Amino acid sequence: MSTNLLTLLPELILTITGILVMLIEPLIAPGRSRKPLGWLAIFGTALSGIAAYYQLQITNRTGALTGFYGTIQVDGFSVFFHLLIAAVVLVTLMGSLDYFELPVTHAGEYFALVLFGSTGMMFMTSSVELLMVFVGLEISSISTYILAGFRKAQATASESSLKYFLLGSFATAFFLYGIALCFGATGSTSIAAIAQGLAHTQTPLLAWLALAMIVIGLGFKVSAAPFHVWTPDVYQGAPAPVVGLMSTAPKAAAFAVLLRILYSGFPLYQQRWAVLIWLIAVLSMTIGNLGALLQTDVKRMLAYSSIAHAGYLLVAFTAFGPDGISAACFYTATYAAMNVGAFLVLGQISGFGEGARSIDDFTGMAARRPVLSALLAFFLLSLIGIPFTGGFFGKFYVFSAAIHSGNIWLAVIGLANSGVACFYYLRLLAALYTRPVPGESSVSGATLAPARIFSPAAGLALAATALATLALGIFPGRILHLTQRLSTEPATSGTPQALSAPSVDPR
Amino acid sequence: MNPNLLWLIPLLPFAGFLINGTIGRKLPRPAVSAIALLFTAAPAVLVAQLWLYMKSAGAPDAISVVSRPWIAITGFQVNFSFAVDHLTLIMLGVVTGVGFLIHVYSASYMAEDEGYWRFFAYLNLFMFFMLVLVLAESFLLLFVGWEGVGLASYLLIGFYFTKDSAANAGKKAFIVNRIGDFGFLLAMFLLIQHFGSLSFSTVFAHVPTAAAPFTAICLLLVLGAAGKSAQIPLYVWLPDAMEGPTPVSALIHAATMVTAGIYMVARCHVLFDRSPTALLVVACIGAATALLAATIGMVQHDIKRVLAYSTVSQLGYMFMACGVAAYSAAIFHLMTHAFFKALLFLAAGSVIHALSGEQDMRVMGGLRKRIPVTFWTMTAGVFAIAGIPPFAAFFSKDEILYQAFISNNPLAKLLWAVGVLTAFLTSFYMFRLWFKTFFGARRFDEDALAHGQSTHAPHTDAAQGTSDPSTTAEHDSGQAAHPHGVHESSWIMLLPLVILAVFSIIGGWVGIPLAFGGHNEFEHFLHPVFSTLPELVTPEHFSFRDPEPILALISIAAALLGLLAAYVLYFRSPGRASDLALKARPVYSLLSHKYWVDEIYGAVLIGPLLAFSRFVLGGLIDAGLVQGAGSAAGSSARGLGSLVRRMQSGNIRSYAGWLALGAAAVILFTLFGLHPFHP
Amino acid sequence: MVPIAYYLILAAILFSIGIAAFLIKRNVITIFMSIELMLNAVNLTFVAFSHMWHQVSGQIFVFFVMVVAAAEAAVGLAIIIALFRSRQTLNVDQVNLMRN
Amino acid sequence: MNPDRFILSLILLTPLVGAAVLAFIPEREGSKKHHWIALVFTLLTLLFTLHLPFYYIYGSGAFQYEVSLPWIANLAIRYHVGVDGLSMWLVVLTGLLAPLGVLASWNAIKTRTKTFFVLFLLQQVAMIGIFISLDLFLYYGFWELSLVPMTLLIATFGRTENRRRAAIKYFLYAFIPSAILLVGMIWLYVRTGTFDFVNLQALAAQHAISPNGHALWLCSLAFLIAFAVKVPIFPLHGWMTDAIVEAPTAAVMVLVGKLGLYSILRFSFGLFPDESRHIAPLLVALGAIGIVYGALNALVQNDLKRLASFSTLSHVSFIALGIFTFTISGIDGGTFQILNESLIGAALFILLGLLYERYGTYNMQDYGGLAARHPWMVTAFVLTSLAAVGLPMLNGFIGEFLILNGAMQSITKHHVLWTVVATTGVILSSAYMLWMIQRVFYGKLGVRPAEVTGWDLTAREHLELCPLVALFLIMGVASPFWMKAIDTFGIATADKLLAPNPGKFRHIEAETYSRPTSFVDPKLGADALGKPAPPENKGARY
Amino acid sequence: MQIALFIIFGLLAVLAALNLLFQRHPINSALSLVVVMMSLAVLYWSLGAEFLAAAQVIVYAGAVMVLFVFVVMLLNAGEEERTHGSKVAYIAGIPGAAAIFCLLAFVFLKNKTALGTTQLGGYLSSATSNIRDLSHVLFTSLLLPFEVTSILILIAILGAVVLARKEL
Repeated sequence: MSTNLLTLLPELILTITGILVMLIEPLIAPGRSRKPLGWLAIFGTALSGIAAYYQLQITNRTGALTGFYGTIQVDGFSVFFHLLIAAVVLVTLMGSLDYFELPVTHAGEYFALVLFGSTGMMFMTSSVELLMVFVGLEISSISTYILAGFRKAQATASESSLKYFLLGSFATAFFLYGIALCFGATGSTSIAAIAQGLAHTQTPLLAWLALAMIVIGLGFKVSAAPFHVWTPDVYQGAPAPVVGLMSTAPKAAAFAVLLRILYSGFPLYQQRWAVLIWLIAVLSMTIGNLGALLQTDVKRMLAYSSIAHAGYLLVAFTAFGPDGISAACFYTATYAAMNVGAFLVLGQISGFGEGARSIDDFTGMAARRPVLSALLAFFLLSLIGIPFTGGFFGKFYVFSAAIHSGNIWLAVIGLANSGVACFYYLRLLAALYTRPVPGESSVSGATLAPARIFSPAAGLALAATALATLALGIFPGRILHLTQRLSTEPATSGTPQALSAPSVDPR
Repeated sequence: MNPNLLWLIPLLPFAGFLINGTIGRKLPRPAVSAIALLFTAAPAVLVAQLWLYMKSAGAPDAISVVSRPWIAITGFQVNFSFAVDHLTLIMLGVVTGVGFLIHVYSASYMAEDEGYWRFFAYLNLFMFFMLVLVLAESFLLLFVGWEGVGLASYLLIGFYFTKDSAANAGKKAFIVNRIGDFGFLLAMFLLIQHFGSLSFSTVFAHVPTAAAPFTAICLLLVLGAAGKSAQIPLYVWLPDAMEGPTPVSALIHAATMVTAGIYMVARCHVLFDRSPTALLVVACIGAATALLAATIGMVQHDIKRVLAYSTVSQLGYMFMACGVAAYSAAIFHLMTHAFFKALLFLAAGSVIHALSGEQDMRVMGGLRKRIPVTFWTMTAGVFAIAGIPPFAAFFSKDEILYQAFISNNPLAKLLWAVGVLTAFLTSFYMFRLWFKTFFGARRFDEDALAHGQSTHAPHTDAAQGTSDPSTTAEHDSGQAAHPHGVHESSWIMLLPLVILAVFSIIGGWVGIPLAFGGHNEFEHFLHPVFSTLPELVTPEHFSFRDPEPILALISIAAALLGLLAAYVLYFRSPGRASDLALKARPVYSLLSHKYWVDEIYGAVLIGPLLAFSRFVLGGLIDAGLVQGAGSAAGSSARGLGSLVRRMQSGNIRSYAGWLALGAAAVILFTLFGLHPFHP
Repeated sequence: MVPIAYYLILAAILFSIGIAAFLIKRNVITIFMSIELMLNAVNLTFVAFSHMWHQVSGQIFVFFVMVVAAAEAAVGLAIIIALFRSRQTLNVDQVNLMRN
Repeated sequence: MNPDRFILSLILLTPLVGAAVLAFIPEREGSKKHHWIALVFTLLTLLFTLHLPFYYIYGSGAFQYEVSLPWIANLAIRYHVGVDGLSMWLVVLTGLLAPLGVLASWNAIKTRTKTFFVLFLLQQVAMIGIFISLDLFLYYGFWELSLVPMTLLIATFGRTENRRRAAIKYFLYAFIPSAILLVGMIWLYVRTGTFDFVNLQALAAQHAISPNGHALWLCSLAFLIAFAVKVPIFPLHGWMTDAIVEAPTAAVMVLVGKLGLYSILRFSFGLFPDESRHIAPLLVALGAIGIVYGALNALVQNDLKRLASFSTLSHVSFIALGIFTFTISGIDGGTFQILNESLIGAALFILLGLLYERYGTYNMQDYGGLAARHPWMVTAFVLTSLAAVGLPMLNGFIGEFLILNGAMQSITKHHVLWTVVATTGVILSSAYMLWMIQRVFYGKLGVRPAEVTGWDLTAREHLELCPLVALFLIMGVASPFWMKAIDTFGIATADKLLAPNPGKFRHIEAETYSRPTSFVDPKLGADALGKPAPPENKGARY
Repeated sequence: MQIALFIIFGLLAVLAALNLLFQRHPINSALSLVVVMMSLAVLYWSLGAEFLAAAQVIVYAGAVMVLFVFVVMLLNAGEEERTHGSKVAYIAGIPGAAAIFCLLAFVFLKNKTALGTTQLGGYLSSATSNIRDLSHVLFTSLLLPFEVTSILILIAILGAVVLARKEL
């Protein structure tokens, strides 16, 4: 297998699967279930995950692989995110197999869009060329714009989609501007070349400006304050499994990009962006947590919580060196596991019609859906950061990285924030387990999805996320080992090839 | 004699308590009383044996036993250890002897009571703790007994727990005693601090050479003693304690428990001798209490309350004796007091029994003929307490007054004067009681008594056990249970009376001072314990310049004066007393309201404390500050949260506005921000 | 002899007008247009830098931006149509079901 | 096979396995299946915990039954467990309270039994974990974990409509300071590269953790505040009343006191000896104030559970006062009192729960005159109250006595004043406890009892209370059995924190009371009781 | 020559952009945008990007804007109403935008000399175009993005179909 093909393997598999899904979709009669397509998509995703694992084995042996004239680089770092994205997509697909009820069509398109979108995310993580990053980002963004508006019957869905789209494009413009300025400052759009170019640039101001613009653009994608405003509205309107997906996988990819750009593109300006990220992290944690305090809509509350978690994650960025990267990667993984899990449960409990929306609707849920409630409680505990869950270890790791680099006060702010945060998680948690007030039934059975036994696939998905969350908390050793190994890679990524050499001089 | 038998002395009553306390309810009454009596008699026998041994020639001054440690930490250890010396021996004799007699008496007195088994269990429990108290060889073990008798007292005062006044009185007794214990505890901490031990032997051995805050320690101990022995300012619980059954009043609140304070002071005399200040305080408290209680006792109508105040007053005498370092006099009076006060209470109980529960002296009278045995025994007690020779208290009281007079206390003469005045008052109110109860016209309604209805006391109307037990509120309910005419008590009750009457007469003869030709054997007996005192007056040193005979004459005169006054006011012309009361209305009212001490305590201490707790602590601090801090933090977080919510207006354009502003801020910060590491 | 900086400032002006238009306009389609305006401003920047560095990669970037813009336009307009179907309005001020 | 190697892990795992088993057994209305299973597992745990005192080497102050395995190797996190004189009895205590808790819930918990017992067993796991963990990370794990089941128990089984609020309040109060505690722990880790308590303690003893006194000071505060909230120490008790009022009996039994106090003793004192000593005057003052504050508040409550909660505050303040005196007496007494307080609190709350089961109210004004109806219950109640007010020969006395004695012997500022203030607690505690007894049991039959017919203790209820009452007596008489283990910790801690002042206390050889002329060998009496008791006042240190 | 082009078309672009801002009918705005794009095309050309200039006219002004106009027509969008939506947009947004502009302008002017100038005549005087270089780079070093763009377009089609199709 040629190196080029090898570097593309997971993306390629996903793309092919997506195309297959689209091709087969018209062959299924309109009224029939689209589940086979789902299984196909699941199969493809699993395959791409295996491919990513294969890549990992290869890179373990040979070190980083570059392909396509140095536009993409497959190293531990990118493979880690490939695996993560593949896992998130897999779980999301499994969890949403039953999500689309029959009168609602487009299930086939849904699967295809998820597959294509994840291809874009994977490209984001593995590319070391900003153009490629941009294209990947657009692929993932556009597919999520569409997915956000998938429940067209709901007025909120199209609103959510529109908000996401307009503001996303707005932020993309900033990101793009940043790339342009970067190009202006260094004459290149390859990350490694940028790093070299910055060393002797004539116009450091331009580079700073570029840095700021890129942080703005990616800050929007990871929903860090003050670029978080879209998050609550979009998450609230979007279907629960999609929110699970888009609050984790594209974010993980965006974080990967941010890590790569900051650590290997702008290492020279580390002090400059560290302070910036410090501020953004504090702002995100605080705004996210405070905003969530008063929410009544569960998805909206979790949206604010995801803002806060972006803040926690950014804390890791401020820890220079491998520690920070390792911690950020680990946190991304744990966050993905627990958040996807939480949204999967929400999807299972409230169904496509989203009967249970507000916290009060969940009062006494434990009596009716004990397993789902227990799982949701577990994910919420992990989000709070209770020990022996991934959320705790992630938080622990992030903050120990921060303290290691001397950011004790950031850690104090962060952990105090996580204290505030537990209030709103607990409101939901306590609601789940409180006995409902007698005589005042919280949700009539009609608005809820029928309390069916969830499908094996969804059960598997839930079990997988729960186990992953638990395993990351109790035996984080393996993943830790991986992230620690990969943490040295972004800094050395990208051997400047074609792009760094001055292209043809017209004269 | 095997010293390990010492363990048995307190443990036997405890066994009785365990048996009666667990299965007593299921046992027949005779079995209950048999158990209780057996386990009280056995220690009495042991004590008698001990006494014989200790009196025998060549016996050690003290014997002791030590067990495994009770509390053992590095640097501090307390064992269970008992010791018997002559002081203890006297106390043991009093406790087991009087205790046994009162057990006997109770077997009949409480015969009709529903809580029979409970009563005897408690009594045995009391015996256990009291014996621990007197046998204890360390402050801590003494404290065990100290608290334990308080517990027993609490349980027995509140024996008729369905009655609020009884429950209140029990609670009050315990809490007031606890105030005393507070002092005792602090004193123990100071002792540990300066002596490293609480063992009597260790502490006392080092007292002469140690530099410790003896005054502080002693004053704290005095606080403890004042609580237990009902001295100013903590005497208030004892009169209320009369809510308990009469045998309890006799045993606990007259003969034994209340004297624990005196015993403790005597036991710690080595400490007190180092602190003249503390001694002075003790003497003043004693004298003041004696006088105060005697004045109140003059106007009480409840027969038991008169005796209660008289107890307080007599305890004041003993305190005063301790205060002038006349410890053996104090113990002497303690002993005689145990006899005659137990007698008085039991006789009063017999009177009450005769009148089916009536306690008010105003409705008694003329009982002399109806209950002759009770009358004669009571007479012995009254003469004894009044200090008429040759009854017991004459010698002991006289010894106290004499010691007060000759002591080097700066207030010696004043103390003596107060003592004599109190002697007069004591004589007066005791003969008042005597006349009002046994002489004069019959003031009770015999028919009503015969039908179980008292004209006076509404609480005797429901027979115990026949109606809902929870609504039955009886006062010495055993008495109301068998309504019949005025009658003499059974011989089971009278026998202890007679025995105690004999002791009330002859009990003082063991301490006849040299001045009256005696040998003061009592003091000799206690000499090993109080050996730090100056050598006893021996016949060689005796001289007739000694004021003792004159002082004795003065106190006899005071007693006779009291008898005369009572005779005039209550026998010759019974109306004159109330005329006098009307004339001196403010004084009378002050006395009959017990100087309003309870009310003052309520208004000055308890009321403000409760109000402070409720409004300042509960309202202001707990609800306001402690809870408020939490909710303030919560609501400020919510306030900030609602600010964040307001950012989220739902309008895309405003979102873009935030984005633009944020972008500007980020750019601005990146370009010009604080860069601590960057030039 | 036009300084590159002038081109850049022109681009900045257009970009800022784009932002302003996004903020001021109420019609969704016009807002979308203002995004296109911002993208065009970025494109101008790219071209200017491309000229400055004598590198075609900047121009290729612009080329890709055009493609992306076209794709975005397709999707964006579809979203707008969907929105119009459910709300019967194009005024963004009325698209605020979800807030706070 | 030597069970010492894995006994602690076994103790930790048994309730966990129990919880897992319960979680997979379907629940049926009215069935007592879950009760029985929980009882079996808790009894099993108790059985295992009893291994500890029997094979404990009492002379040694070192950690015993130690296991130390690598857990997360990358970060030097280990599975390190062990017990010493401080924690050994606490583990046994936790083992004992669990079956009693199950019994106390036998009738009180009728619905959602599965949830209840799973959470209850998890709570036990967390508590045992806290006591045996010697790795800071592991410890923190259990520390935070202990919040969760309790919160859910309160939220699910709370008594009034306020339950959700109370649960959240409890969690927030405990969690936020714990988050800051985590910062402190990570800081320690970053400074030293280890989470191992034993290593850290050794470093702390050599003042080798950090030269930055300021940072060390802040770090110690982070530790102390987190623990103090959990105890709770006086002004930080905002969560307590609501939580106690709401929580079901079995949960309240383990809610207050021991976790926080243990943690202060172990970690604050172990890792920050100098800083703890610095702040001791403040804590001594807060302890003394807390005693009086709790007692006075208890005095004016009408709700039985609120009263009990304030009395609990008063009691834990005693312990806080004792341990911060840094005297052997104070620390030994405080540690012993942790055991006592838990037992007494357990008995008290069980009894209140029984009253509630019968009459459905905690309002004292509705009660009255129950003594005639429930003689056994009133006996148990009075005994418990007496143990609580510190009547000698019952366990509470020894703890309080040693604590107050420690306060008097301490050399912290104003210690005499605080001792006096604290000792007034002795008066006040008897006041509110006896008043409570009077209002509930004495006097005329109250409103509720008049309407409802109650019954005296059943066999099961006897089974709950008898071990506790027996322990009150035994611990009150034979305290050295417990103290000999605790004392090793006391010596180690007090020594380090406070050098003995040889000038102040004189060394006194205890002597027997009997004169040499005595015809009895003074040892005879002691021999008869089995063991000679030579007074061992080796070097008076307080 | 170049400066004249810059001034004329730069001004035109700015004016058209402002017109977009101030016109209240979307059609007018769309047409203004077309003018901006046309002007930019000229500027691209003046900067030596002939291919882009052409693409700008064909793709942007031609295709994309036609789509816009089409949708405006389809939805029959009239003049926008004056609604009171957001104060934040004015209070925070406009100053933000102004600040962004000022900062950008500040940076560019500050680095004016370092950025240099366009060479007079530059590409204009050159006989050859840069299309060859462009395509070379596009199909070698930037081949992958080029290929991946197809996915993007696929998604766009898919999305348009999903979103715009009328539900049953």
